Order: sequence, then structure tokens, then C-alpha cells
Amino acid sequence: MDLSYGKEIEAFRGEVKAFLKASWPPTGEAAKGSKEEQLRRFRELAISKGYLGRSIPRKYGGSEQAPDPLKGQVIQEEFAAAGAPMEPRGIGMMMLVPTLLDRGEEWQKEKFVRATLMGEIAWCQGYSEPGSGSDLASLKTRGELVGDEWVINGQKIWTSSAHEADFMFCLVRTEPEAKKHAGISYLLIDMKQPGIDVRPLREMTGGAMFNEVFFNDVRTPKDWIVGNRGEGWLVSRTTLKHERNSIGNAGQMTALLDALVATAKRRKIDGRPAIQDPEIRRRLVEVEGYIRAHQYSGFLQMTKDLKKESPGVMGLMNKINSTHIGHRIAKLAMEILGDDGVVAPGERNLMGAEMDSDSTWTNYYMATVGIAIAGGTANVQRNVIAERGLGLPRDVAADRSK
Amino acid sequence: MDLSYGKEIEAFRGEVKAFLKASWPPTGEAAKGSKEEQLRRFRELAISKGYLGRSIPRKYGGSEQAPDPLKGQVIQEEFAAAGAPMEPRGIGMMMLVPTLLDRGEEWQKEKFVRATLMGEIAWCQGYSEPGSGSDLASLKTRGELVGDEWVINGQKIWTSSAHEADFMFCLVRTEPEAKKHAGISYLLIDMKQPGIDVRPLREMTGGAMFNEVFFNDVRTPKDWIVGNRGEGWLVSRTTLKHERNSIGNAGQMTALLDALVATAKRRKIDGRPAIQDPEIRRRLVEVEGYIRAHQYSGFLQMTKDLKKESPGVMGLMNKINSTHIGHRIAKLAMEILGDDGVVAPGERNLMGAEMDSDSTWTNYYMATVGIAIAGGTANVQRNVIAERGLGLPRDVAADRSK
Amino acid sequence: MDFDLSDEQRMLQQTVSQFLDNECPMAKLRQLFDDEIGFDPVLWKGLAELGVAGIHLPAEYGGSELEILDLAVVAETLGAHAAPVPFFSHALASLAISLAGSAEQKKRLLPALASGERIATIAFSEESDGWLPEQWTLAAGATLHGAKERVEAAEHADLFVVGLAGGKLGVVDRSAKGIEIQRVESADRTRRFGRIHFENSPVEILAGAGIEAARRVVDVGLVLLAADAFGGAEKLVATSVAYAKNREQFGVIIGSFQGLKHQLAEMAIEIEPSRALYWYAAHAQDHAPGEASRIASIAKSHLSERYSQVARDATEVHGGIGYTWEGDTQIWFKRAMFDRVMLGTPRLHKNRAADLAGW
Amino acid sequence: MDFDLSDEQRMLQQTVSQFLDNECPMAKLRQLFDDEIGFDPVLWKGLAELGVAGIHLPAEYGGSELEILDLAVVAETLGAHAAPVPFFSHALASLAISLAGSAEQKKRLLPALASGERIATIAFSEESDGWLPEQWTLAAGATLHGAKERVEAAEHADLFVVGLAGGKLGVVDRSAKGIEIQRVESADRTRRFGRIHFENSPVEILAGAGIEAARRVVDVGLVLLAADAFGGAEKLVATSVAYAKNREQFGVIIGSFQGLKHQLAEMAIEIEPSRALYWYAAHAQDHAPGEASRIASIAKSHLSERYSQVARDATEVHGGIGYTWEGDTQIWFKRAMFDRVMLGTPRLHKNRAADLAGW
Repeated sequence: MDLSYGKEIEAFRGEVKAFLKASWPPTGEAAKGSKEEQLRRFRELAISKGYLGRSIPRKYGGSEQAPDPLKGQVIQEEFAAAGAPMEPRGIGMMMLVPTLLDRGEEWQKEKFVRATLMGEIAWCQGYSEPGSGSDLASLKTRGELVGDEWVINGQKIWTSSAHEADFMFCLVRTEPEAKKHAGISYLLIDMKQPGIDVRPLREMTGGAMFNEVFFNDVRTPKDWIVGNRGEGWLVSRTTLKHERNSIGNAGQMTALLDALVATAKRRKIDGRPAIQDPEIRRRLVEVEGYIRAHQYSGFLQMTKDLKKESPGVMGLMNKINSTHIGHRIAKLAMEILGDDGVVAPGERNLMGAEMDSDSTWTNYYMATVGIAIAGGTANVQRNVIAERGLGLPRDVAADRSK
Repeated sequence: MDLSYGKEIEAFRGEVKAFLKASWPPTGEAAKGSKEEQLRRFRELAISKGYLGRSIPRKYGGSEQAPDPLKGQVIQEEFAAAGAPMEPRGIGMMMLVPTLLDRGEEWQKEKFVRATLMGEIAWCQGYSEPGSGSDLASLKTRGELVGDEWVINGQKIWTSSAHEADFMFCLVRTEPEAKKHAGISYLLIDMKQPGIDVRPLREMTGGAMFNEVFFNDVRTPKDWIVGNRGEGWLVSRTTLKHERNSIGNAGQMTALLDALVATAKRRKIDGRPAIQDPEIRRRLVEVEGYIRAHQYSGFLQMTKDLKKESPGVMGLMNKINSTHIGHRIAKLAMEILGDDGVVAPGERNLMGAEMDSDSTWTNYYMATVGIAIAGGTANVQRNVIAERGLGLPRDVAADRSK
Repeated sequence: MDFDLSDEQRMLQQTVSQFLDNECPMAKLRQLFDDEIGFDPVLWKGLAELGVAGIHLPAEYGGSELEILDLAVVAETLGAHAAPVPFFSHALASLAISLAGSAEQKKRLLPALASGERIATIAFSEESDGWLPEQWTLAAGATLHGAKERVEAAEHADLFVVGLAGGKLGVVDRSAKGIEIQRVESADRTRRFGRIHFENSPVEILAGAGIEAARRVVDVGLVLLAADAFGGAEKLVATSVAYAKNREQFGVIIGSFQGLKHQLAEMAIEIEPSRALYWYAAHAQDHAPGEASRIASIAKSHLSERYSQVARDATEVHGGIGYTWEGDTQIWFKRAMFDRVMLGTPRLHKNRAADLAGW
Repeated sequence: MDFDLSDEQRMLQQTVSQFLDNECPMAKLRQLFDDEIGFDPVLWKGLAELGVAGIHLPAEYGGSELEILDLAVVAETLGAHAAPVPFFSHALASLAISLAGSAEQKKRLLPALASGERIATIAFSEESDGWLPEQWTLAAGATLHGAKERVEAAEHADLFVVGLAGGKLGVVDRSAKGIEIQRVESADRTRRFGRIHFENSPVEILAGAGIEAARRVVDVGLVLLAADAFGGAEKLVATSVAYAKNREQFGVIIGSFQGLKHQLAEMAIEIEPSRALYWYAAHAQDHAPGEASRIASIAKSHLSERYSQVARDATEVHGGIGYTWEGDTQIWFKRAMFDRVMLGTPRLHKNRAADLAGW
């Protein structure tokens, strides 16, 4: 067991540090022009060094590096420390690019990958529909081929950042006679056209991270399809080829715990700082136990990754485990807030400066219920753990959907 | 809302009190003879007054009273206060007698009911088998009709008091060609015969309340069958016609809580009596909240009973609710025991004098897991609540057994 | 023994329930929920005309002179409907006057409260954990100087019943000088909060009774919150079950998935038995004074905790829609937050119940 | 970064595991479990021959001079097998001598301990909550007067390492005068308890180090208990899953009921991530001294609580047989009770972890 990153990686870290010191923030020549131009130049430079776009072939604008989770981790750490921008955040880099690289036509890769990597275009995802939840086979949005164009009608929901996106990758029912999954295609849609109506979807916290998107005779060219007709469901499941980052989530949890401790120092219970209350102290340690287990489990999974070994059942439970931890933190926060456990939720600034304000905690108390729901309910995850992780038989009800 | 029992019932209570004062413990003439004779005379007297055997017709030795839960409750309270014996405890009065009254032949009722009521014969129940659990349809013990006798071979388990019982009522597969439930008959078996081997079944606490019973060519007359051949499963489900006593269980819980408070006064945590520890105090109140809800819910159910109204979903959850409460009490007890939470479990004397000893609590800590298992697992109960109580559809897997 | 509601109590519940179904259907509730002020005088007046404002007040002042259980069953119904009305605080404030007011004060103040013409509220809490009469510190003189926190309906009440040092109670009229009301945004938009500053504000003391009157007001309040919590929690179980019966996923009604069924069963197990708990706690206020305070604290802490948890569970059962502002679940979720905090957190009342047991 | 076991550590686990499969199969385990004494010198000797008794001891005294992580992975394996051997207490007692003994004491005492020829145990706890060096009160003189509670393997140990006032450590030989050992029936029959009375019993002080040596012994002990708990808990998850895959009810493999599947998944979620927690805690003992005590307390409280709960869940999954003495589950259930109490309850160690954080 060796928790250092090793000499080679530390040398690499030195290179990254030196690069960042020289290049970010931009100075001299590099600091000329608009913010956007500076950002673009910096990204190009970082790509040329092999620090960004690592999983993307050179011909589509990436740096085409051999997968190396540790290097990926070091790059993340150092870029974060320097406040330097990495690849654009969001669903485009996370989901669309790997899918295109795996299943896209040559012209699609050329047209979209580089521009996405450089932050020139932004994407949103059109999977969920009202009433479809985790069950994508029941999608109702229709696409009809009229001449050289798909004409799309229907509604998507839980589309984050749809109002800022240039394009959507979208699951659309194009083969009405085919059953369930088999009738769905994976289409790309220009969001800047008439017939698209984006409405904010307000959450119970009062915030609006998500949108509903309505399609009324929306058009997209015939060849803006990834994979064949009716293969959309398959295409959407293309495994993410990204360098995994199992540690990131535990880091967030640790930051939350720190904020909770800060809140416990600030708030009073029974006339003294909550942090001095024996039960609160023990509950903080209890939550910390779960977080630490989650965190070190991330170390272990990264190691397995490095060795190209399977993480086993552990790899299937990260999400539900962090959901559980979120519930625990949320409830403990309510206990610490005491009489202010009913203040209106504040801005969704959980990782920012006001992380330990009361209204951020009531926000979190609600958001943790939302997290449990997003991306498949906990029960679907339990089934996956039971079946793929523990090898239990499929349950009969679930089998029906075959 | 009126929590008194009302004038009529209080008058009845007066009668019962007066009767008990005069008759128990026996004095003068009544005190002559052996304990058994005295007991028999007392029961006969109490039956003649209508205090015992209330649901049993006079011709089979009972007092044939109109069902009245309040009177039943008062009789229980007053007999308990006077330390007077009621009907014999055990599975004979609880299950066999109602079944015989409902489904038995005339000669069966004459032969068995009075003798059971008078405590002259004791019964054990032969339902469970190794591997059958809640699923009685899978029973394997066979009965073959040879001449005028059933010849029985097989094994029963979880048979309480089998070593003391005179007879067993037993589910036996008599129709091997029939499927599942349809092949089972309800037989009565004399336990005092060769071929029956009763072995104690040791529990994890070290105690042995239960037995395994092995049948090797055991015989019972052809007509010692209740209901028709193949109807055994149906017969075994005969609704209990007893006056319900929903309050009893909550009373046990309250006594347990009292014992736990006593233990918390006796034990120390962090150098002071555990009862002074704020977290322990709050957890005791929390458990009390559940117990009180359970207890008053029992009042409500008794009231519904009196009005001949259905208790609704509430009536289906008493058992699992008390199982949950038992878990809570057990875990809190472990917290209070502290470093002695590993002492060997003691005698199963939960309602007796040493109720608050450490070893009784480790016993209870284990027994509460056993309680969860006895008589159908919690999951079966959850299904019943979901389907019969909440009206949710049957799940597909369970349907398969049809 | 009759541990059940009377026909009259059932009818009262039914009347209130029907009124709310008609006059405050979901669309109306949402409108008030989203509204800046969130108070509809017409809705309140309609409820008051059913007699709801004076259930517990003496007949001579226009009340129905019924028991706390009658008040509580109405609170349950309002909880089930998430009714955006200041019933809770009005009931407590008027109760305080009827318990501790002089004959003259009662005669002068109660009739307009019993009819609902004027609205009263309670101003008890100061800083954190200041809900109990023993904790009040605002000095009782001819005028008040200081502040009260977490006052429900502060902006639309006509009268404030203020908790004062020594467990005294005082009445301040909305029109009195030196009163400044600050709106406080809280999660539950069916019951709004304000902070009241008093600056030389004239107060009249309710001198007809001692601290025990204030305790009784708090105890009754705890029962009403327990009842509200039960009503809301049972409603959430019911809507979750209904959702599970209707919604399909993977071609199957989700209510036929055993995993979800068992979760729904557990939700019901957590809630259903405590109907009898709040009934008993309400009954005890009139019929078992010796245990009234303790069972009130137990019922409030138990039910507000169950409600909070079941609100989380129900939101999950409802999937994405449960997490939206447009979904209905969130309204009850936030009422659970109010019920948990109002008159003191479960922690405070567990401590109190342990103290009262003499442990 | 390599947060994983080395090939050597894996092999060590495998060797111990195979040895126990062969030499202590279920029938043998049950025999020792039911036995009055519950100790098999041959089994211990066999294990010692694999080097298990001296993993952590200096090479010059016959040990393997490995790290605490090596010790911990063996503890995990023993926990998974519910091995009825005094590994835990022997490891701590010999660690204490190697940390705090003089050169002469080490030379005299350690070789026979490293080889397992003699067995040592720790006698730390006095009355309730007396596990930590700061809590010991038995006076350190030339002789001892007093008692120690909850001493594992008290009846078959040759040497006692005794915790003394001021966090000192002393060694008492079994053959010393004035020692009286009382058997204490405890639930876990794979690790027996005794109470030791000392009456004028000669003791030799381990004067080579101060209280920090005693603290390290306790910290390492916490890690070993966490490892044992992980091994046992993971074994219970595995046997529960296996049972669910084999057992039929209502004509269906019970492992295909979604209700049970979700329970099994939750059991796995509770346990699986904490393998890495105990690894890190073990690693920290040698490589992160600044956080060694705190993470040890966290790991022990976390894992012993998870183990206790999963033992209850596993018993339920196994149905009736799980509740019998003949069933295997109960053996691990009772080991969980030992792991929870030994060296201090979760409560004590949560308090300690909070203190050490400076909260």
C-alpha cells in the first residue's frame, strides 16, 4: 500500500505545475484579446501539452493520451489549485463526445467534437420525458422523416441548461411500429430554431436548474442521427470512456462535513455551541465514518482502475452510498439548525462561500431528496447491485419489460 | 371519546371481583384435594359463572357467552390481579378449539374440547417443517391411509412444548398427486406413541422453547381428520373466534420500557447513571412514543371491535409494529448496557422479576431477532399490508404460487 | 370504552374537509402558496363561519365550548389539506385569553376572535429554544421593549398574545404604537412567519392566571401540531399509494414492484398507529391533567419526526415531479418543517418529556 | 498510488484462510463453540506456525516485522472464519512488550510470544468504560492489588499485560502468586472472557516507554477489531446472499423477491465500502501517526456498529434456522457483540474521535 502517487506521477505533477505557473492566468501576449480568446488559447496550449482532451483523438482536436487515472487526478488537482479552466463542464464533454467518438459518423465527429472541447458549442440532453422516469423505453416524443428532415414533436423534461445550449442530443421515437426500445433513435437537434420552447422547471427549493423543452414541428437534417434508426437506446448507453474520477464525490462530502462542523460551531443548542453537544459530536463522527469509508473506497477503486481490475460490487454502489450519506448530512444539519430548520432555502451554493449558512442547509435538506431521484431512483440502483453485484436472480416484475 | 369501561362493565367488574374474592385462592371445602383437583373445581365454577370458556358452547363444557371484548378484558384484568387461573394457556385453546368448533365432527368436539378447556389434555402444533418457513404449501410430511389408520412419516420443526403435549394437530400431505395446498390434510395425532421422537431445538440464546418432532410410521385413526382430505390448508386458516385482545401486547411493551428505565437508573454511562445521559433520555422518550402510539392504537381497535367495525389497515400492522418496537428497545438496551453488552444471555424471563438484569437484555437483544422471524417473516407481513391494507397490486413473483 | 371520535366530531371533520375541497382546491392552494402575502381573508372568513375559530371558546363569548380533541380533529383535517390559514396560532392566542384573561378582557376580546372577525396570533419564541414559558425573557411592564421571533401570521393578525418573563401572557393590539413587523421568508408558505419588534408598545397583561395557563396553551399547541402532522403525513402516504397505483414504468404499475410496496407499507406503519397517539394526547388535555403536558410533548416530537421522514419518503416515491415546485408533495414537505420547529424541536420536547417523567 | 494489498498480504490472507478451512471447518468451530473451555492448543500452534503470532514483532525476536496492515488483514480473515483463537489479545499484549519493554524484557519475553509457544493477553478494562490508558486506575507498584475485567483468554494465557494507573503497562506471569481467575460467561464463545483478581501479585513494569505506547496498543487494537468486524460482516452478507440464492419459498427462489433483494443490497452497501476504511486506519498506524488514533476510533466505532446491524439483518434473512444454536449465523452475531464492546463501545470512540478533532 502506497498512498503517494509515485515518483513518475510526482514528476508529471511538477511539469503540470510549471506549465500552469507559466500559462495561467495568461500574461503578456497570451493576455491579449477577449476573455474568450484567452481561454481558447489556453485550452489549445493545454491540449498541445497533453493535459486536456486526453481521451480525444488528435484529429478531432484532442491530445490523444493513454488513459491514466493518476495523471488525470493530478491534472485535476493542479488545475483546481491554480484556478485554471479545464475542458468545458457539462453534458457535452461528459456524454455526447464519448458517444460520438464511439458511434458517430466521421463528419459528425469533425463537426462537433473539437467545437465542444473548445467550449464553442454547448449541449443539453433530451432523454427524460414527463412520465418516463427511469424507463426510457416508454418515450413518446416522435420524429417523422419528411423529405430530408426529421420533424420532431413532443416534450422533454429535466433538461439542465437547455436555455443556454446550442444543441441537444435527444432520444426520439422514429419507428412507431417497432416496440419499446427498438423504435427509438438518437438525434442531434439545433436548439436555436423556431418550434422549440424552453421553460424553466422550478424545483421545490425555489431554484431552477432544469427545464422542460417543448418541440413543435422542430426540424433536424436526416443525417443528424447517431447510429442507425431504432438503435438510439443502445447508442445512449455507450460506456463512458472518460478517466474515472471516483474520488471527486467523496471530496465534496468532506467539504460538506467541514461546513457542517462550522455550522455546529456557530449555532447554539441548549445554550451552548452545538459542537459541544455530546450527541451532535457523536453524530458528526458517525457521518464522518460513512464519508471516510466512501472516500477510501474511492482510493481503492482508482487503484483497481490503474491495475485494470474490476472494482466489483463496490463500483456499483457509489451513487446510492453518497445518496445515503447526503440524507444523513441533511438530517443532522436540521438537528443542528434547531429552531431555524424552517428558514426558506437559499441559493444552491453548497460548495461556495456561504456553504454553512442556515438557508443553504434547508436547501440541502431538500436537494438531497432530489439527488436521490435524479438519474434513476434508488430502487433501480438496488436492483442493479443485487443482480449484477451480488448475482441474485432478476425479479419477475422487472423481467416483464424484456 | 370515553376511556372508562362504562357503568355496566364496571358493575360486571364488581361481580367478577366478588367472585374471585370468594373463590380464589380456594378455601374450606374448595381447598380440599390435590392442586389439580382444586384447579379443576375452580375452572368449573368460573365457567358456570360465565367467566371462562366464553366462546365455547355449553354442551362442550363452555359457558357460551355473547362475545364482549370489554368483559373479556375485565375478566383478564381481574383474574390477573387476583392471581387466579384462566383457561389453560397454549396453542390448544388458542387454535385447536376454535378450529374444531368450526370444522370438527360432533364426536371430535365432544372428545377434545372440554378436556382441552379443563386443562386435562395439552396440544402442540405441527405446521412448520425444515425448509418450509412461511410457505405451508411446500410441506413434505406424508400420511398414507393403511386400512383404518393414517401412517405418518416426516419431520416437523418449531413445535413449541411438543415434549409436554398429549396430542398434536398437524398438517400432513395425504394426497401426493394433488398440487401444493390441495394435497394437505389436517390430522390429530396422539403424541404418546412409539415412532414419535421429540428433540429440543436450541435457540441462539441457549434456551429451548421449541422442538423438532420426527415421525417414523406414526399412526392415527382414519377419522382423526378435521375437514375433508386435502382441505387441511383451509382448515388451518379458520379464523380465530376468540375475543380479541389488542391491548395485551402493548402492555408487555410498556412493562419492557419500565424495565429499561430501571436498567438505565442502575447502569452508569460516562460515570453517571445512564438515565441522566441526555441522549439516552431522548431515546427512551422516542421509544415511548412508538409504544404509546401502539398502545392507543390498541384502544382504538378494541373500540372498533366493540362496534363491529373493521380496524382497517391498522389491524394488519400490529405484529410488524411490535417487531419494530422490539428492535428499538433491544438496541437501546445494548447502548445502556455499555461494556456489559456482551454478557451471556440469561433466562427468558422478560416479564418476571429479573426483567432488568443485564443478561436478560442480551437475551432480549437476540430474542427480538427471533420474534421477527416467528410466524411469517416481516416481508410477508409487508406484502399483506401493501396488498390488503393499501390496495396495491399483487407482485408478480408472489402470484406465481397460485 | 369508546376510544373513537363521536359522530359530531366526524361531522365536524367532514364539514371542514368539504369546505376546503370546495373553497381551497389545489389551484387555490397553489395560488396562495405562490402569493407574496399568502393570506386570503375570504377563505378564513368562510372557515370561521363553520365555527372553526371558536370551537374551544366559552359559549358566552360566541364559542362552541368543545374540547381540545374537537380542536385537534380540525387541525388534522387542515393538515391533510395543507390549509393556508392561521388556525393554529389563532386557536392558541384565543385560548390564552380565555384561560388567563379577566372577565372584562374576555368579554371585550373573545367575541370577535370566536367569530373569526379578528385574528389573533401568539408571539412566544425569542432566540433559539425559547418556546416554553420558563424560557421567556421579554420583560412584562406597561410597555414592551424587545422582539419576538417566528410569529405565524404576524402580518395579518389583529392581536398578539405575547409570552413574557415569568410565564406571563400579555396582549398587544396590532394598532399599538412602536410595533414593527418584519417578514421572514420560511420554507412553509402556507403558514408565514414574521419577526415583531416592540418599541415602547403598550401591552395589557392577562392577569387572571399564572404560568400554568401559559403551559396549557403550549401543551394544546403541541397537540394541534401533532394533529396537523398526522393529517399531513397520512395524506402523503395516501397520495404516494395512489401515485404508485397509477404510474407505469417498464410496462408495469410501479405499485406492483415489491421493493416499492414494502417501502409504502413501512411508511404506513410509521404513521397509522399515531392517529391514536394524538387523539389520546388531545383527550388528556381535558381528562387527564396529570399527564397532559408530558403526552403532549411526546405526541408532538413523535409525530413531527414521523411527518418529516414520511415527507422525504413520499417525495422519493413521486420521482422527479415530487421534487418540483409544481408538484404537490413539496407543500406538505414544508409543512412538516414548520410542524417540526414550531413550539420547539423534537429534541426540546424529548428533553421535556424525560424531565416530566422524573427520570 | 497503490491503495490495495500487496501480493504478499494477499498470500498471507490466503494461507490463513486455507489453514482455517482445513483445520477449523464448521464442525470443529462448532465443537469449540460448544466446549466448556473453547480453546484448542493445536489449532493455535498451527496458526502460530504460519507466523501469525509474530507478524508485527521485531525480526530479532523471531517476528516478521511487518506492518499493522499485515496484522489487520489476518484479523479480517480470522473474523470471516470466526476463528476461536486469542489472536487479538495476544497481538496486543506482545505489541505492548515490544513497544514498552526494556531490551532485556523483550529478549526474555518476546521470542516465545512471537513463536506462539506462550500466549499473552491484555488486561485493561476495570469497571465500565475503563478501556483507555487515561482511565486505568490499578496502582503500579511492585505488586498488584485489584481486579481487571473482560480479559480475553484469561484462562489459557501464560502472560498478562496489565494496564496501570497513569497509562503504564506491566507484565504479570500466570504462575505468579495471588492470581485468581474467574470465568465470565459471555455471548461470544469463540473468544472467552475472564475476570482477574490480583492479590499481592508481583508485576514487572514495562518502563521503556510512556503512556503513548499504551495508546498505540489501544489504537492498533481498535484497528484489529475493525478488521475482524469487516471480515465477519462481509461473510454474513455473503452467506445471506448464498442462502437467498438457494432457498425456495412459494415455489420461487427467495432471492428473486425484490423486497429481499433490496435488503441484501442495502446490507452490502453498509459493509462493502468500509473495507477501505479499515485498510486506511491500519495503514495510518505506520504511516500517518498524526491521525492514527482518531481514524482508529472512527473505524472501530463505524465497523462494529455496521457489523452488529448486519448480524441482525443476516439472522432475519436466514429465517428460523438463523435463530437456532445449530445455525451458523449466531456465531458471527455474537462475535459482533464482542467487537462492539471490546476496547470500548462505539459511543466511547465517537466521543474520543470528536475530542481528538478538537471539536
